Amino acid sequence: MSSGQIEPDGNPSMFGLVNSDGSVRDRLPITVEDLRGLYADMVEARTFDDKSMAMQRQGRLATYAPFRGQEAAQIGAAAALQDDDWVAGTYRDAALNWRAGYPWRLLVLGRTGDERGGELPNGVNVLPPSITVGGHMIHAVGLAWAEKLQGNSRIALTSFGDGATSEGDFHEAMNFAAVYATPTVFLCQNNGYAISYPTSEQTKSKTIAAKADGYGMPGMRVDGNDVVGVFVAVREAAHRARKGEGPSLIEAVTYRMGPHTTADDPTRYRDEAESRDWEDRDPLLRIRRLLAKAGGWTEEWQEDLETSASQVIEEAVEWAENVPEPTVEQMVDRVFAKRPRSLTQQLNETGDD
Amino acid sequence: MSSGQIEPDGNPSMFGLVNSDGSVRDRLPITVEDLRGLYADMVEARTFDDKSMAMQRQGRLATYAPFRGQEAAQIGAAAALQDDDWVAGTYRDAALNWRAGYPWRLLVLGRTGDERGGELPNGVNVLPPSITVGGHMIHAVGLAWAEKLQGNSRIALTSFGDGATSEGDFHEAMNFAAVYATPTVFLCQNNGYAISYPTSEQTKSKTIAAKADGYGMPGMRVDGNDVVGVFVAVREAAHRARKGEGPSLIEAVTYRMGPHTTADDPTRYRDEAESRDWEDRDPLLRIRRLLAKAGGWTEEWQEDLETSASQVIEEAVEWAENVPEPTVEQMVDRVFAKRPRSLTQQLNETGDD
Amino acid sequence: MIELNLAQALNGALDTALSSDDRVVLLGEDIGRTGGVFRITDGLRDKYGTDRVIDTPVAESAIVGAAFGMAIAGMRPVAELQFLGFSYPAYDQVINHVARIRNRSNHRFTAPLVIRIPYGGGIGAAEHHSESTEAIYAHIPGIKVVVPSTPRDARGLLLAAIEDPDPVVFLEPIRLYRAIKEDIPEIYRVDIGPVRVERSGDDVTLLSWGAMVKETRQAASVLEEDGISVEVIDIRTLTPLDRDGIVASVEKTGRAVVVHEAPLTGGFAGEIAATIQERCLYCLQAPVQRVTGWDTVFPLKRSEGHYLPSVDQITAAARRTLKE
Amino acid sequence: MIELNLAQALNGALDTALSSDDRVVLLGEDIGRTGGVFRITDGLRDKYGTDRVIDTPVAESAIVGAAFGMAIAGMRPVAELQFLGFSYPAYDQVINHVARIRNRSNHRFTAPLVIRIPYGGGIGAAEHHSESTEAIYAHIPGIKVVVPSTPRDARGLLLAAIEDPDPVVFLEPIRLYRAIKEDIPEIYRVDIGPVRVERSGDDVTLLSWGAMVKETRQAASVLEEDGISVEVIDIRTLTPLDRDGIVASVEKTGRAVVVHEAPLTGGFAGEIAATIQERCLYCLQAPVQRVTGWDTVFPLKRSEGHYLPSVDQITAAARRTLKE
Ligand SMILES: Cc1ncc(C[n+]2csc(CCOP(=O)(O)OP(=O)(O)O)c2C)c(N)n1
Ligand SMILES: Cc1ncc(C[n+]2csc(CCOP(=O)(O)OP(=O)(O)O)c2C)c(N)n1
Ligand SMILES: [Mg+2]
Ligand SMILES: [Mg+2]
Repeated sequence: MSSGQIEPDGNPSMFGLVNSDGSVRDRLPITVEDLRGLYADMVEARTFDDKSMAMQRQGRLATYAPFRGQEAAQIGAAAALQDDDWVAGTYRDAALNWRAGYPWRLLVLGRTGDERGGELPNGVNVLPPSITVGGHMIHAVGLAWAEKLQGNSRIALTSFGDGATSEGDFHEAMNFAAVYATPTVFLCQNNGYAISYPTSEQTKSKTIAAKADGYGMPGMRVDGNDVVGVFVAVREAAHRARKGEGPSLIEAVTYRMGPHTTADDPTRYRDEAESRDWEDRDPLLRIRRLLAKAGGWTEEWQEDLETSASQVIEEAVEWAENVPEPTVEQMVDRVFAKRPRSLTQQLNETGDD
Repeated sequence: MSSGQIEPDGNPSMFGLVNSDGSVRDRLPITVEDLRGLYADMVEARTFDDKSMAMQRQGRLATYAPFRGQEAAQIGAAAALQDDDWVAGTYRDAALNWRAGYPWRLLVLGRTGDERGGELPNGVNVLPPSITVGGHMIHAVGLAWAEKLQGNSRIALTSFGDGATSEGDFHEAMNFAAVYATPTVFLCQNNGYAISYPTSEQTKSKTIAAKADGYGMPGMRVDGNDVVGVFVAVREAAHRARKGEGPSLIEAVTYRMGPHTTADDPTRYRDEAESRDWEDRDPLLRIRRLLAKAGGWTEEWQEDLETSASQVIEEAVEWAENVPEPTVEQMVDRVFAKRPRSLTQQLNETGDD
Repeated sequence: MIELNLAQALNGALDTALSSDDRVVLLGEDIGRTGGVFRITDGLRDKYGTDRVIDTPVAESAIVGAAFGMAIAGMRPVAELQFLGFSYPAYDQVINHVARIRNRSNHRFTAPLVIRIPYGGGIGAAEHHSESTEAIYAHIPGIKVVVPSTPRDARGLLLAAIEDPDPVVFLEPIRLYRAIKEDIPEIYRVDIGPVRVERSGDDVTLLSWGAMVKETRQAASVLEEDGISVEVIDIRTLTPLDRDGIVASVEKTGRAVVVHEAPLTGGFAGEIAATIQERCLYCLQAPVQRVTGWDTVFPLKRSEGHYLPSVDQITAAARRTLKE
Repeated sequence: MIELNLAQALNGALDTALSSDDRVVLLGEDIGRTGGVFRITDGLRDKYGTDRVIDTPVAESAIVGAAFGMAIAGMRPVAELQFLGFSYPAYDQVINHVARIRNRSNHRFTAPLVIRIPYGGGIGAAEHHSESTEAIYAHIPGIKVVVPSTPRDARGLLLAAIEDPDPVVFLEPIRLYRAIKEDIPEIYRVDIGPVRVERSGDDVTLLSWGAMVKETRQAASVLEEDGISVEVIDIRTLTPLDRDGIVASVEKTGRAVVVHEAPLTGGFAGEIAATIQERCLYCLQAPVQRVTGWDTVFPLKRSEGHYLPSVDQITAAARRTLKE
């Protein structure tokens, strides 16, 4: 079997600050305290991911798409945004969405198969995850464009996979963003696969970042397992966008350590050796290694983090599982602002049976 | 008003052999006789174009999309193909299609508003023009792919406009062609406008040729008003394709001298000065200048060419205008190989009225 | 009051919307410099500038997708797609996103946008320029589908659509753009929903919308000359469908003919005929007749006469219902 | 004879087609290495190689467009789109090119390809994975729309579709993939066109297709227990529609219930109900009933039970026709 990634790792042309072994390539532009914060967020996210996988196996969630291995890309990106910036991500972006303000409890509720999971608190400008591959990138262009036209400073970040770059909608979104210089950050989490189809076969371009050129847009390749690298890259792109300098494309090279979804069997398309290889590049591990060297990590702290994360997630799950069963009326009344008579008629008639 | 073209002309990075004034940049790789042939073809094409414009004004044709100014791009490209290669072009590609084997009479018939104009002779592998912008490029990928899978040496050329490169379908077609290394030549006739929208606003890429990089495909920019340059560029791309080296993108920089279609009014979006500018770069004029210098052009020959072209086109028109009125049965029987009973029922019932 | 044709009425409605609501922006191919291929946005770019009347690249999916994002962020975009036959690249955006964001977010995010699309045959156009595929939009829950047939309705419904809290697909009958003029009040809204009784009668109901209302109206006149009392209903809003309005008329007349130029099979006349027989089978004096286009590709100019439903076909269908 | 479920029957049909006809190629997302998300192409890549069973990038428009080109060049491509909810990016290719090339070229070029698409709800899937938008395909002249509900029909119709000279959209009911097993002959074709009378009866006709045939069948059993004689018709081919087959049954029973899980408005039941009242209004003892999904977005797992038509709803509708 071929390796999924185009150029898996260790590429000097790829931007990054923290190596797999926890060594740093350059002075870090953030404090140890901030780094501890990012690490704690990644631990919390992974706890959610593990819990979701377990719950799905118990039949308590519908299909679940795990992000294990992609925590750095997601947490690093979200941390670089401002509170009310727009985020339009995918089914795999629970960590990104959460860090941008999407409460765990609603993420769980959504995954139990309940539309109310998409009802975000006011002020949180994160779109409920889009399940179609490719369709949502242009939404971030429209969102950012509207903010620009209205003279606001909010920007929009859209996250998508390597697979999504094959869709025509990627092309149209990139072009519109560039042409109208909308304040949009395109974040591609290149995790090596579109379900079973390796990135190396999806395109003859050497990198995904290189695709930015064709749109007259800056493109950057970053080690997606380095939370600091991603943070810096996205912060820079967000800064450019906010200053009115237009969109950028960031390719975060990472790896999906788990299956595509709980319905997927990765042994059909990739070697265990490859997955094992990536374990050493685990985004949590490298920050732990770095923090340990800097004296910012201890066993006890880790235990604390895990305990409190578990508690937070358990509470979210408990909340979500106690949301009352949705009613027919709720289903019917979500279609339009005001229920049209035709739906009332359907309700009366089908209610009869 | 802004100028339509990204970089209108005289750009050293643009490939070309014959300049506007008829001087040559390099030794021409074709004989004077061949050049006379290409010139004669361009004269014939322009005669068709003029005649069609006139006929449309007389109400004898449905909307017509003139190619005046783009004869070199079209004739040069078609001349570089083999007889049974596939061609998938647009509503503006009558010259290309004709040079690839599509009889004038059928092109006229199609433009009178008759589907029978799309019934090409066997052996002519030109698809009837596609009217949707963007949708047909992938067809040339599928055609070429099938030839490759079946071990044949036929290739496919698809022609499209600058505007079409904004459609998602362009992206998907380029990517598929590159990924499967299909023997496809992508020929973009960048004529400065998508109806009223200038190329310079359609994309932030400096050139359309540069977009090839993002697909790992060679891209080349050629002076689209130089029939020899286009011929050489397409011949080279076709050669690569036939050898199994995959697809290429050629951007032929040209100018639509007339309106978008007979329904369009170009004064709404471009200066007359711009159009006048391009008159000196007329693709016919420069070859005439070159041939005149080389003693390959005379007034008498020009008259002969025009007379015989007029005759050929008149005959085609005469033929097309004498095709009997299409019947309801013909309309109904073109939907499927065998008329289904549901259509027979419709025929019986509506026939009653 | 001002006398306008349908195209002018639309232009005026857009002008009104742009001047009275800052959130309104127009976007689409060639709508700025040229005022659109049918000149519906003529003059608006000069008046409101390139930030409000936006020429776009040829990319329908992006036009709708960007408008969708703008709408979520609080604007009121009005997108134009050049012809209904070129709307399909955006179909995914419409059905999977525009129509669903309210449901997906349980009302937290909404997409109050309008997608204007010229449609219909009869102008001898090229392939893809003549079809009437309203049925594929009318089957999508979460959008409203509106089709005016008069200048008055065009203005009133377009303004209502722009103000509507939900997304509206607004189909404009090309061959009626400049067919008739009508006096129109300046301040004017037409509710999205109710059908319009264009003419009252007792013997048979003719139902239609958009472009075919013209032929339907003519058929009614022909029938009236023969002493037949005809009710003409302009459906106007395909969805949400005003079933009560339709049924009320057929309960009175006992006979119905539904007219559209889309192909028969799967066309929206099926929905209307099915509804009528559901609600008033016992009042029906004769089967509901459908007068439609053929189950063929919409033909090019020379065969258009074969394809489009004629006044004769409509009167013949009405007479069939009366014979029984 | 070999006992297979619907998924296995499809896999076998593809195997047969690949082995007996060199022109057949399969292409789609994840169909090679994984055998597709539903494993319908399982094992075929290993058996026939990567030139015949082709994994593609995530690009539905290109999958259909490339298959279209291949078909014109003499191959017999069978494209898979992963879910009906992801087929819309390819809708433009289907309606504007696949369905039209025969017309556009007056028979000179044709596109004998099959587009296989899993569809339907009932599996508690994520958004876009459950819908039944067959009506938007059944309205397109120039393609055939086929929906099997049994392993036998699945095999027979898929082989017929691959051999058909015209393009076929082949919808596969997800929740029936592994629902029942059936004995199937090796050499077997089912004609595209005729409806299948699944059960003969005299009092009422239940009509359905694909996924809902199961509930329809169950409803028939419930009704039979009450002494009602039920005819069950599996439409199988939505277009071209076998109107005669439908009418023949309703002429006998005088009562009809049409069942589908797509939304009511603009759903294909409207076409069938309209046809029945057109052809046999005078034999109808009661209005044709439609039992359908709601005019809402197909809901997520927790509300699926609210949405999908139930056996009870079907029997209730049938009883309504009998009361009158
Ligand atoms: C339009 C569309 N086509 C197909 C699918 C099915 N599908 C779901 S995820 C996926 C692969 C996406 O890969 P990528 O973009 O790399 O994201 P990842 O899952 O790796 O995060 C596919 C094909 C879909 N959801 N939407
Ligand atoms: C999908 C689609 N959208 C819109 C149109 C309307 N339209 C016809 S030609 C055209 C401009 C195309 O420009 P370009 O690709 O540069 O080709 P040119 O006309 O300049 O040769 C447009 C928008 C169409 N035919 N198809
Ligand atoms: Mg991926
Ligand atoms: Mg152009």
